[in-house]
Amino acid sequence: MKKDGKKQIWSEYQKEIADDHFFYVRSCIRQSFFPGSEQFFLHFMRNVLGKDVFENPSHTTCTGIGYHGDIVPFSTIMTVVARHFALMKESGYKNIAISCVTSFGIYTEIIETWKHFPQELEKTREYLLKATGREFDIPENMAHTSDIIYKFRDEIAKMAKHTLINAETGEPLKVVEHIGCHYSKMFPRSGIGGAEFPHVLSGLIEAWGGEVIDYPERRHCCGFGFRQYLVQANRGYSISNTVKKFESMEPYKPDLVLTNCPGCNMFMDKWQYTVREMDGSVYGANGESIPVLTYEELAGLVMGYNPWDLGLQYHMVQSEPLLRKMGVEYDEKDKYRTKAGKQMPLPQNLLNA
Amino acid sequence: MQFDPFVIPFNIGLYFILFYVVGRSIIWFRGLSRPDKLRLQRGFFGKAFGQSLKEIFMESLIHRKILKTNPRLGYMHMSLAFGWFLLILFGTIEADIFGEKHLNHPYKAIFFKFFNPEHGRAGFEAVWAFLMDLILLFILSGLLLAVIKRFSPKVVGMRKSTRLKGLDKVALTSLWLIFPARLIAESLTSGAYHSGSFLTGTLGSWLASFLPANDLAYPFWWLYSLSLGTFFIMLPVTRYLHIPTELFLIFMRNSGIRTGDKSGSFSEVQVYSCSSCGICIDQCQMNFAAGIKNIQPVYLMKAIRNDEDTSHIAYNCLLCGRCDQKCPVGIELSPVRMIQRRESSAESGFTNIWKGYFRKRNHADLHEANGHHSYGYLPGDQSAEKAEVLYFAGCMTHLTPGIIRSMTRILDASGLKWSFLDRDGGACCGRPLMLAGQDREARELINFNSKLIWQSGAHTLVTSCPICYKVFRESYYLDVEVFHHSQFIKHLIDEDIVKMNFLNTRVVYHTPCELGRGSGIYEEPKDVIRHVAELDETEYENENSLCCGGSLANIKISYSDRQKIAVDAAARLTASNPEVLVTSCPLCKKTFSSATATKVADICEIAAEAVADHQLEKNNLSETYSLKESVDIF
Amino acid sequence: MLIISLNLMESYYDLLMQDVRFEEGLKACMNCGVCTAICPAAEFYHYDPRKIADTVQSKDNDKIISLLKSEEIWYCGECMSCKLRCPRGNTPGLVIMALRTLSQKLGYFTESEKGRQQLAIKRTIGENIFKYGYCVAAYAVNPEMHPEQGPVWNYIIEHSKEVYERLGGRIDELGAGPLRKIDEGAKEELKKIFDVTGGTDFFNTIEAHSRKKASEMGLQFDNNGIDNEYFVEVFTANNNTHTA
Amino acid sequence: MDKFGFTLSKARVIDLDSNDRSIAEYILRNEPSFRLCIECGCCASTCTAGAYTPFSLRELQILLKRGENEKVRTNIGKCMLCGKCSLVCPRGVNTRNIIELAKKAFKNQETHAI
Amino acid sequence: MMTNNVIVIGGGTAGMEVAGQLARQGCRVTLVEKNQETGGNVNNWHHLFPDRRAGKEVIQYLRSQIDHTAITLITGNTISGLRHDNGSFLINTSGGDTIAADAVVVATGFDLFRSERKEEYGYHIYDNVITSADLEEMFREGEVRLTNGNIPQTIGIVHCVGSRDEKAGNLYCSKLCCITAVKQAIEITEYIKDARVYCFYMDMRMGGAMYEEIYREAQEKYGVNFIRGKVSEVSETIDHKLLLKAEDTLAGRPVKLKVDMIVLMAGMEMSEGGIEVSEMAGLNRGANRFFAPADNHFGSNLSNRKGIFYAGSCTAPMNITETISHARAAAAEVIDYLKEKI
Repeated sequence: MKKDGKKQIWSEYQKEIADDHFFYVRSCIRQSFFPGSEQFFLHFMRNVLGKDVFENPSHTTCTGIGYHGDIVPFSTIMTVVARHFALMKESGYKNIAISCVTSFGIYTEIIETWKHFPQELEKTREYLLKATGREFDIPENMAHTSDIIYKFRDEIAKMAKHTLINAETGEPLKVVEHIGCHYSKMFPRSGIGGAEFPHVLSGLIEAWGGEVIDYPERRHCCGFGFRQYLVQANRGYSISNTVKKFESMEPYKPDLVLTNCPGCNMFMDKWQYTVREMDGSVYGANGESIPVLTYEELAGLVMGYNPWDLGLQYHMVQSEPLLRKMGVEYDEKDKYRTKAGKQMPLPQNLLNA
Repeated sequence: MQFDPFVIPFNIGLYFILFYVVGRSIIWFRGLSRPDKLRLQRGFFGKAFGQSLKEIFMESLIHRKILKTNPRLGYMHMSLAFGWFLLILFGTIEADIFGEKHLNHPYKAIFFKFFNPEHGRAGFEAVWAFLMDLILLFILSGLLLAVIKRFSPKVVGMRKSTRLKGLDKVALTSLWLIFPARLIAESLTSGAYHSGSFLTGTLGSWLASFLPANDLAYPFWWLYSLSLGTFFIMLPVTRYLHIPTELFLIFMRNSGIRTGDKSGSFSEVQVYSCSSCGICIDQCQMNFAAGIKNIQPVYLMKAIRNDEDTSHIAYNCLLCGRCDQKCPVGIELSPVRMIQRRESSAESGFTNIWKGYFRKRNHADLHEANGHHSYGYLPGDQSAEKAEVLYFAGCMTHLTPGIIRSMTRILDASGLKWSFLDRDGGACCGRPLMLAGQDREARELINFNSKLIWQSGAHTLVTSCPICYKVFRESYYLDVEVFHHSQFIKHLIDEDIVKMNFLNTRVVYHTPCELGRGSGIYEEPKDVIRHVAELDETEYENENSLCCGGSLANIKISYSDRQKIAVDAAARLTASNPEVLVTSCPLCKKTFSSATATKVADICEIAAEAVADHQLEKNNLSETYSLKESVDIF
Repeated sequence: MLIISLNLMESYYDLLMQDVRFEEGLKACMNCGVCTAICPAAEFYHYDPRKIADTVQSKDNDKIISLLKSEEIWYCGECMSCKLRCPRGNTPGLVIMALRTLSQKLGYFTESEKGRQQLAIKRTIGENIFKYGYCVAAYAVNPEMHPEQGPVWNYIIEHSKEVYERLGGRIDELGAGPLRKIDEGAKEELKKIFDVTGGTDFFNTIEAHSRKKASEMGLQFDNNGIDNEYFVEVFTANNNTHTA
Repeated sequence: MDKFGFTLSKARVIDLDSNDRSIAEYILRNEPSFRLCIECGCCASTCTAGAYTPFSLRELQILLKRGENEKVRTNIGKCMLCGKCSLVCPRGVNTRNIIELAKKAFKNQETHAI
Repeated sequence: MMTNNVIVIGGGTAGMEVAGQLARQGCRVTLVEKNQETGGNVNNWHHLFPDRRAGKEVIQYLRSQIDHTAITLITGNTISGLRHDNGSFLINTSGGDTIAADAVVVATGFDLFRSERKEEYGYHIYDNVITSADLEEMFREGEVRLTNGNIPQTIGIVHCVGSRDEKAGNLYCSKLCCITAVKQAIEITEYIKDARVYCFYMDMRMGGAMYEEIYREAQEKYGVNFIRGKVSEVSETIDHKLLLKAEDTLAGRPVKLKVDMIVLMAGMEMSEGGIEVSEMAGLNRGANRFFAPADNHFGSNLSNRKGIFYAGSCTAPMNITETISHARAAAAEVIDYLKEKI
């Protein structure tokens, strides 16, 4: 494997990322399953870097999951997104920071559609006006929150308390990155490093001392497939595709899976449990499952935040093996405590626990 | 009594072969089906007996057929067979007359000279000795030819001589030694005793003039006896078994026994009756047009006798039947080959035991043959339109729309109420599967088509394809008269149902294998052609007709070899530069079309061309299947 | 009735062309198969996006109708990997989305097991949008319907208040923050957008055709909620003919 | 199944590395013209059996070459050996021998290895 | 006997042929080539289809063509300026000379598609993903080896790399890659006994004389496998093999295959040099970026500017035979033009 070829590609796919003043839109899945991630992102941006990240309370879902579940018409979702642009305009922002890859894909697709089919843009303006009396501008700069972390990866590296180096062996940790199809497969220019060798996560891993694993099924979908997961009868598709990825990465003995998209994160975490229940397969080294973290969670760990405040304990795959390798000291007792410090009952049969 | 140890080898051989032949004959007889047993008994004690004797004399001794096709080769076989026969006959008589007593042991006759060295000096004795020398000379001349043939076949007018296996070589050597040994032995003895006639006497006295004849004679008598003994003992495991077997075959055949579709005594007797004369090789187009020289019947028979895997040979044959016509022993070569196809797929048939001196049957369920089959998809509810005349074009005809158009024109012109059974392409007739030895699979298709034909209520079934024609006639249970379209057109002409003009075209006719040798239809097509065009003779008429090379019967042959055969056949047929090469088979038509510059047409196409237009107007019919829509005009 | 009149009036291809996603998604397919090669659905379902594109571009009405009624248009997972690779700039994924939309508009989706599932998605995700302003919200992911989420999910739902509180979640509270309650005004606007843009009609079409199908299949059907026979049927039924 | 309401699916991908191509190799050894097919589909379009049932020699031969034998095993017997395919083949492929060899190979495979 | 000055831009097959022809017709020719040696792309080809003639032979022939007193050869130079004043052209070379000419023949040829632009194939990223040109290089060195020195046993050949591909920016068919693939597949099996070669194609475009026959031979005699489907992606496995993914469109199923080496059939593109010249001289180019001839049927050598002519693959992908014919036609056009001029 030759690095230069990839560097060449990365240099060709660099995108402009605003430096400050972001209009922040949340992810249905990220906030439900990894709320610590969004929490950390905002904290990091506002309190550590002192940036202005504004969240308008009345922004809603982008209805993307409904759209890709084929129950929400295109013109409807275009108008919903337009409403978010309107809120942004009203709050006086021009840069949008999106916390969800599905949303990010939707926003990109819609803006591209408006470019190719101006009549759709006009229709949307009318719809929005008719429905809400609002007007909107198309954002000047659009970034997925991982793009922003990527932008500040070296700052994080400078502040790092831990690196992705195995504390015992001194070897770099083997990290598998999973980008999420809708980040750049539809519009390679919209993603850092393009679609074939995206750099948005591998950049973080390198900057923080880890080794990126390029395995055959790296580019394959996590298996979400929207309706293929949303309806129980279809979930065989979803898990089978995830298993395909895990079987492909297994021989590389990865220490960690790092994800870009909240959905992917959920599946690569939860399906490890389900498939073990189904046929006993475990894909990590020495009989352990592979921890799956969001980029915010990993950044938090690197910067030395308490893993339990990041919410790592609420993944199906517990991250202790990783924490030990990274040399993160954590308080077992603190793991399941309330904000007020009250001890909660312990959850049963989690992986790696 | 006169005896000498050197006769022992001969005696052993003689008794061995006598017992063997009797034993084997009994086994074969018991292997026959009951009806065949009765046939044979009737044949043996009936008038067929005389017929058989005559045939044995003409064929097994004189070798008339070979003489006809190839005099030199015929003479060779005759001199050996007939000559040897005479030698034994006259030798026995000689021993009987001049011997010490009557009814001598056979060896006395064979080695007469040894025991009666003085014999033949003068008088009647001398005449007889002269006769014996003459016969010996006759044999030796044949032997000489045989030796030459072995080393340069051309001399006896053969393109190729058959290849030999080890045992055959031993037997052949011993056979070749017999008569020279006898010549030398007799001559030396004669030389020593100043007896012998023009051959042995002369040679003997000359040898004696410089050799110790008396001492030398004895070893040669040993050699003579030994070679005879060896030959007899080797006989059952060599091709020379054909000598006794052929007699048995002739009786069976004349008693009306036929090959049938499973291997049994008769097919086996035929296999052993093959004298490997190699005439089939010369007849085979795959040999002389495509240079394929290892699949002809003679090799198939040998492979069967030697228990070799016959599937490659068995399937690599056009089954044109040219060899059947010419086999001097009259073996039903193609039927035997068909048995091999059926049984090779079923891994059934016979195998050798006891070093090949005997054989046993392996029982394999023929129904297990070629498992993966199923025509269950054929629609059970399909039904045929009512009609008087049913036209079945056949698969191949669907690749030659010209034939369909012409038959439509002719049938319309006939004004008969007809229907086109496979207008939209029907199921195959089943013949190709049969040719591949898969009768049971074929049966499924036959049942499917039979049902449709019965439903139509037709009294006449016309097909354009000789392949279909043959199977309709032989393997379908139908209540209709089956016509090949050439016959049907002749019928229309004879009955004056359709008027045809005479086209001034000079044509030659190619008889398709399945129609000619396959179904015995030679003349009707020619009559039709003569009615509408000027027919030239070719060198390849009737039984002697060629195969176009396209035959469905050969599953192994490559496209390029087919092409070679087609080009060669077309060239031979169009030697007289006719305007049209007419055939009466869609497959022949398609094959020849790509093999010659001469226009190729099916018989029905020239007939249709000859149909006067007013014929169609008379029945106010267009060149469509209009009749089916119109009402019954009768 | 609708179907017949459409047959007479215009081709289904033209109907599809009214969807910009279709116009964007299908220029001219040369059947190279790059899409199928990496398609997660083709990997496990009897599905071939190349064939779909080829069928549609044939403009053959009958073929398109049978597609609209087929199982196969519902196999795609909309990962859009096909868009990345197509050398002709097509996006089979978008073609599928257009087909699915039309199939639902015409009510053909209830002809196939996979198509009928649209009701389940509408009743879950669709209802969430109006009820909470989210497609997916923690409190709407019922562990019983999602055993694959594992024990951790049961735990989180059981102790959702404490769990989310520590991680900054603000369940049932207005104002910014994760899992916050979305104010009625915003939800009202969302609803209006659906009314204006035909989203609501689309929901109703799905409901109407599903109700019709339910009675055909003789299954009990409620106008809302998920505990009625028809919902359970479409949510769980799998005749196992979809995969190898 | 019961616990989750779904199961893992079998991959449809043709895996040329693990597929069993012994049948195809057997045919290649005995009928070299098997190599010559250019998948034009003439055989399938003229096929007598094809008029009644979805039977495509073009497809079956490609499946054989890829080692996807099961579909061939269950369908090869539908052929009626009528021979039209070999007449229309532009590459002179000896189609009927391929079919017969395939049948034989499958039969052998059931009894003993080839 | 007129003596006119003609400048030929590009010392590849077309340029050398046209220069030779013109010189023999009595013109003074200046031949400008950007590289140090003449011959252009043919220099990279060890053997040529259909008859496997050595590329060297063609070069030798062409060099003999331009071995003429009336030809001035300037190598290692590009054109830095081209202007037209009263009836003659003034051309500046990067070397600083200025040459006057009555006519200009543009023979800037083609560049091979930069295969790294098809990122999904991992050229310059995965070891043992090489291009058709790299393979010719190996042939020239006399052995086909992997980066680790081993002999490849399974080889995948990918057709249409950078051709017929919107994502690569080329809608056209480069026309020579199919036959090159077949030629190289045969050569590989000759170099490596019982190597398994798989060609992944969209259509086998065997238009030229003897092409189809060679294709047939590759199947029949060399047992090359042909799978109809464009390769979608290539990835490296842990054992340093390459995993190919495509659809076997004739089976209607996805197909995957591990190989030791992948050869990319890089297409042909308008050369960088040609684009510079077109900008300098204001010459029209088609949507495919090649020079657009004045007329596709009767004027394939004529440009939109009087006195400037095209020769060879700067107007469209061409094989050597076509290039040489096109160059000769160009010479004829130039002569006609010069005659009229006087």
